[in-house]
Amino acid sequence: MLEELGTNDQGDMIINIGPQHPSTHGVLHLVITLNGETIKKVEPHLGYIHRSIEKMCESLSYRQFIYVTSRMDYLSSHINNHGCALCVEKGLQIEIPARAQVIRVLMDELTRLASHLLWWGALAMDLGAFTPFFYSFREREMINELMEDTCGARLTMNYIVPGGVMMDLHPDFQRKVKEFLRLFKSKIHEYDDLVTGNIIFQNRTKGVGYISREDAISYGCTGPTGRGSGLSCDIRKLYPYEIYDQLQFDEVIETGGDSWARYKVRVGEMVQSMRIIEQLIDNIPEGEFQAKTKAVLKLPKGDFYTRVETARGELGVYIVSEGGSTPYRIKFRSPGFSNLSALDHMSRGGKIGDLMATMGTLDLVIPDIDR
Amino acid sequence: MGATSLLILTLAAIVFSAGGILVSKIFVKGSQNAQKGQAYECGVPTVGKTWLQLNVGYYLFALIFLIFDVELVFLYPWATVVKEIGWMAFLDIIIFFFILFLGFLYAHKKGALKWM
Amino acid sequence: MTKDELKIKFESLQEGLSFEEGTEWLTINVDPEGFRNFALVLRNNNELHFDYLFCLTAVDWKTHLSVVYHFSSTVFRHEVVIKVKIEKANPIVDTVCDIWRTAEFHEREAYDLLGVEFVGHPDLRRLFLTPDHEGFPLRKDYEDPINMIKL
Amino acid sequence: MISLEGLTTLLQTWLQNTLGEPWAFAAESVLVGIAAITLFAFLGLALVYMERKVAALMQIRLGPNRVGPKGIFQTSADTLELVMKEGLTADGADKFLFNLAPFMVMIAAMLVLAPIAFARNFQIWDLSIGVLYVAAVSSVAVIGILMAGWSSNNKYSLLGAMRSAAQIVSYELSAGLSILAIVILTGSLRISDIINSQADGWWIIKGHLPVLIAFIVFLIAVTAETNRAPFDLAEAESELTAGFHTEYSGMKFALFFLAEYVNIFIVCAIGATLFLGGWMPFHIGGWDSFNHVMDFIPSSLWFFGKTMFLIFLIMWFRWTFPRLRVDQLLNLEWKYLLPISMVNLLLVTFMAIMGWHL
Amino acid sequence: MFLKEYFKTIYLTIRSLLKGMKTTGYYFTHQKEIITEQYPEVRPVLAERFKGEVIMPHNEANEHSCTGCQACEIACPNGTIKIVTKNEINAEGKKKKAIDTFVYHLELCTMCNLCVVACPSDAIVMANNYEHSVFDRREFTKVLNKPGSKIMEGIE
Repeated sequence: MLEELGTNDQGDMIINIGPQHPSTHGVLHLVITLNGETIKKVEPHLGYIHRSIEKMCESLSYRQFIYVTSRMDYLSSHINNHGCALCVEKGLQIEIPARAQVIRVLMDELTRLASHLLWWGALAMDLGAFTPFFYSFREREMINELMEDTCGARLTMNYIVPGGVMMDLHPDFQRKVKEFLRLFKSKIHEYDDLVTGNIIFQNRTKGVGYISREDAISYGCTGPTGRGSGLSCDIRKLYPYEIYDQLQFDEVIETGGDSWARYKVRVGEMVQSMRIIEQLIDNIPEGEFQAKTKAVLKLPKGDFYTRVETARGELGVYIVSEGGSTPYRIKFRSPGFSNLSALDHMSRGGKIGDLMATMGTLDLVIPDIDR
Repeated sequence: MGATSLLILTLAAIVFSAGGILVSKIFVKGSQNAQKGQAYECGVPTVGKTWLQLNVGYYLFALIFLIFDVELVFLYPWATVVKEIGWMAFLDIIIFFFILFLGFLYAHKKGALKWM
Repeated sequence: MTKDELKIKFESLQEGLSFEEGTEWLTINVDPEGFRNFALVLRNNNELHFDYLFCLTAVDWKTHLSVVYHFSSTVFRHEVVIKVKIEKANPIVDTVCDIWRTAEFHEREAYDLLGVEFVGHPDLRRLFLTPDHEGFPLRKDYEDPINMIKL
Repeated sequence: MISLEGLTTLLQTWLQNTLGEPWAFAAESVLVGIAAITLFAFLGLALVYMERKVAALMQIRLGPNRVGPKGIFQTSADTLELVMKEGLTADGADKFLFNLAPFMVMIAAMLVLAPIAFARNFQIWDLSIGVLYVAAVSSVAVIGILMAGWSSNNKYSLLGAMRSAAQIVSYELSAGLSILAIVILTGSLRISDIINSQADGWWIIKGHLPVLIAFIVFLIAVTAETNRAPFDLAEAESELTAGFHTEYSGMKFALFFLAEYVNIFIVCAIGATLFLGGWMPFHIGGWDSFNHVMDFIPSSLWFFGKTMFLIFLIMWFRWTFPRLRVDQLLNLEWKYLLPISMVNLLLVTFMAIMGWHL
Repeated sequence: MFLKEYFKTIYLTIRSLLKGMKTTGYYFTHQKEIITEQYPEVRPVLAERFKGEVIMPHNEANEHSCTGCQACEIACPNGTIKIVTKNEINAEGKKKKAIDTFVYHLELCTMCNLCVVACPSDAIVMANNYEHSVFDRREFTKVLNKPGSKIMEGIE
């Protein structure tokens, strides 16, 4: 074992980044092999917060297990819930009321916006600029308050139930969303001035953490990571769910494959999310927010797989049902897990500082990887 | 005050630092356990020795710095008398910088200025 | 290709495939012996071009294990599900991590949690659990008196 | 505000009259020592408080506001906390060097105080090679940092120390070259001469573009030399957790922390002295009545005002920019700052010989 | 050509850096933009739907509307709720199931709202209280029905 020696025969230094490290955003543990400051190998060690959500779900009913999935990718908890609900609904073949669909999509996009805002601040912080973090949190706070108004919680909302959403929208929701959009648009130039246009930031990200399109497919990179490499992988466009096929929005694709491309994809996605919200906010149909469902849900025997686009990429929910009231086996194909597997490939040959930029633009959320 | 001031300032620095450390030594009653003595490596025990052979690239900077800084020291006496000497000093410095620049180019071409 | 077209294509490629009925995507049951060659066909056949392995997992069916692969093509946008049935006593299946790089982590996860041994995997170790952990938590007969709480 | 002007001469005469020559010298020495320590402690508290307030306001926060009015005693409370903390030494560390390093850094910081003119006639030692002395002594600090990083037996510390050594020695060059620009214009290395040469206007105004360029280069170089963001690679917390002082805790850490802020003060004081006239009030050659009004403001106020302005600039950099990567940092020095300051030096020489400066 | 590129880079660099400094400088000088909330003095305004803890509202006559149907207990994913029932004889002399104690484990609760949704008689609701810290964790185990409380008339 080379790790036990602290060095290998070529005199390379083996150093731990994490589990308690300021830039791993949680308890990711990377063992990196350095030659000078050049990275030769990155090996993730996982499992520090593995809670075996898949096993937990096996003993929870189809209504109950959805809330657990909020704790996977806590930054897009609503979208995780959405994926699970869609899978259950696919099994039960329930029609979702139009109002519930619109509400779900609106909340999805707000969640995505909040997640990307946090990512933006955290990335800048990883690269040494502290101030942008506070600016992005100011805007994110507004979204959290919107969520709190309607769902009663800020992060793990548990707003989605099979068949619709748990509660109707708050009466102030539309007004507050419009107010948020107006404020956000007036502040967005600061994002360009502080980070996007900053020459140091550009130099830190351009050409860093490169992954080609072929490798991105092979490594299963999805979401902004895949789209930064020119891979069209937006589930909302490719396999539209809910009302995404009726909406006008662009799939942001950059061909650079480096951290800068991934950065631009995410920033572009923020704009697209705003576009979706703007389209929907005045057109929320009246009607029921929840379809009538039985008290105890029982999925028919078989396999069900749904995919949704979380803020980090493609989330797959795979339910194997034996016909009972609890799932027989659940597998979550989490986007972070596949994206992390490409980290070694991306960061080889770079400096330690590059690793931070690569990790930052992969937007790793550790509970999503560990589940 | 003259050169004695250096002695006084050095003493002041030592008194200040040692005083602070002593005060904290007096006040703090530490406990001892095995974990306290471990080096910090993100919560994982450090394995192996830290004092490795480092890449020679790190030391190249020191060497290049040495060369350039010695040249820089030569410039100080020159700088004080530029205005008195006039154009001759200007010619001197151009020749001096030309040689320095050649050395700089050489170091650059050899890749000595690249970080490892 | 649609599901039916894929089925016809697969039937023309290999005799005696067993298809599962009533599924959203074409589901094929494959034996562990022939799986690797079949996987190579999936990846390299120009009309199939399944270059994207988007989910790899295993299911414990008490009597046996089945490893489930979800493939998709980024060119043709069609999907196929491959299920490989393996014995519980001898859970061996060939690795595909040299064909789809993402399988490297997913196979380690399946090994860690379900005990499926992937032959030819370069680094088949525990991923989430500690190296000295005993048992495979996602198997149905797994018991952990300390950490499992029954509600 | 009591002016510090001439305080030294007054004191000296009074002491000599009352105590006699040898005792007066001893008393003076003690006074200087005490003054230096007080200044150190005060600078540490004040600058850390200022940094936190500046950071807070730029980050739309309030900053410290609980301990004392507007939180001004927050840093004192923090110091107390650091004093009460146990100083740990890692098992594998080289104990002698580990304990020596904070002293080295502190001594280096303290020694640079000697030639700084805080006000008119308020200077510890006006030595004839003042500027060269500053350049020489300020680079001693890097030895302390290297010692700290090397002796900690910690991989992050080692990398941090290596980075910081390469960084400081590189930026030393362009800082030195931009200081030379002023030396050429003044024709003297003595600090008091440099300040007096700015009696009819500060160099940054009199020296036109070349001095402005030298000033900017100086500012960038000293930011890097004091390990401040965006050049804080030696302690880049997102990469090396805390860099060279990862293993330090309690009072020893506090000394590093203090030395960092005192170093900032010193380099800014040097910058203010060289480019902004030190304690010299804002004078415009020929406007005697205007100059006279300016003289009413005490010289110590001018000095500290200018220094604080430069410190504020450096803090502003820190809270705005992302950190450079280590190879980009060296690229900046070797590809941009060094050639520019070399060419700039030629320009200044040319200007000085032609007598184009005012 | 090389020199032109060189100076252009310098110009663009300085411009982009100054832009950033302008933004932070703006906030430095505009203190009205500060968003710090000074928590203990200034209490946050909570959303009315904010999920802080589960409570059981009682009316003036110390009556609640919980029938003891255990729907919430079944709906809860964490075993947060335990209902102990007893048989009560009502005015007409019939035996009727009623709650004895409604035990709520706050330390297990994830505020998922499933119990409130499941409740057929709207006996439990989510309250806004969020300051739950106590010195003894046993205090997290709460009994929601008040002592001596009864079920409201007309609720089945």
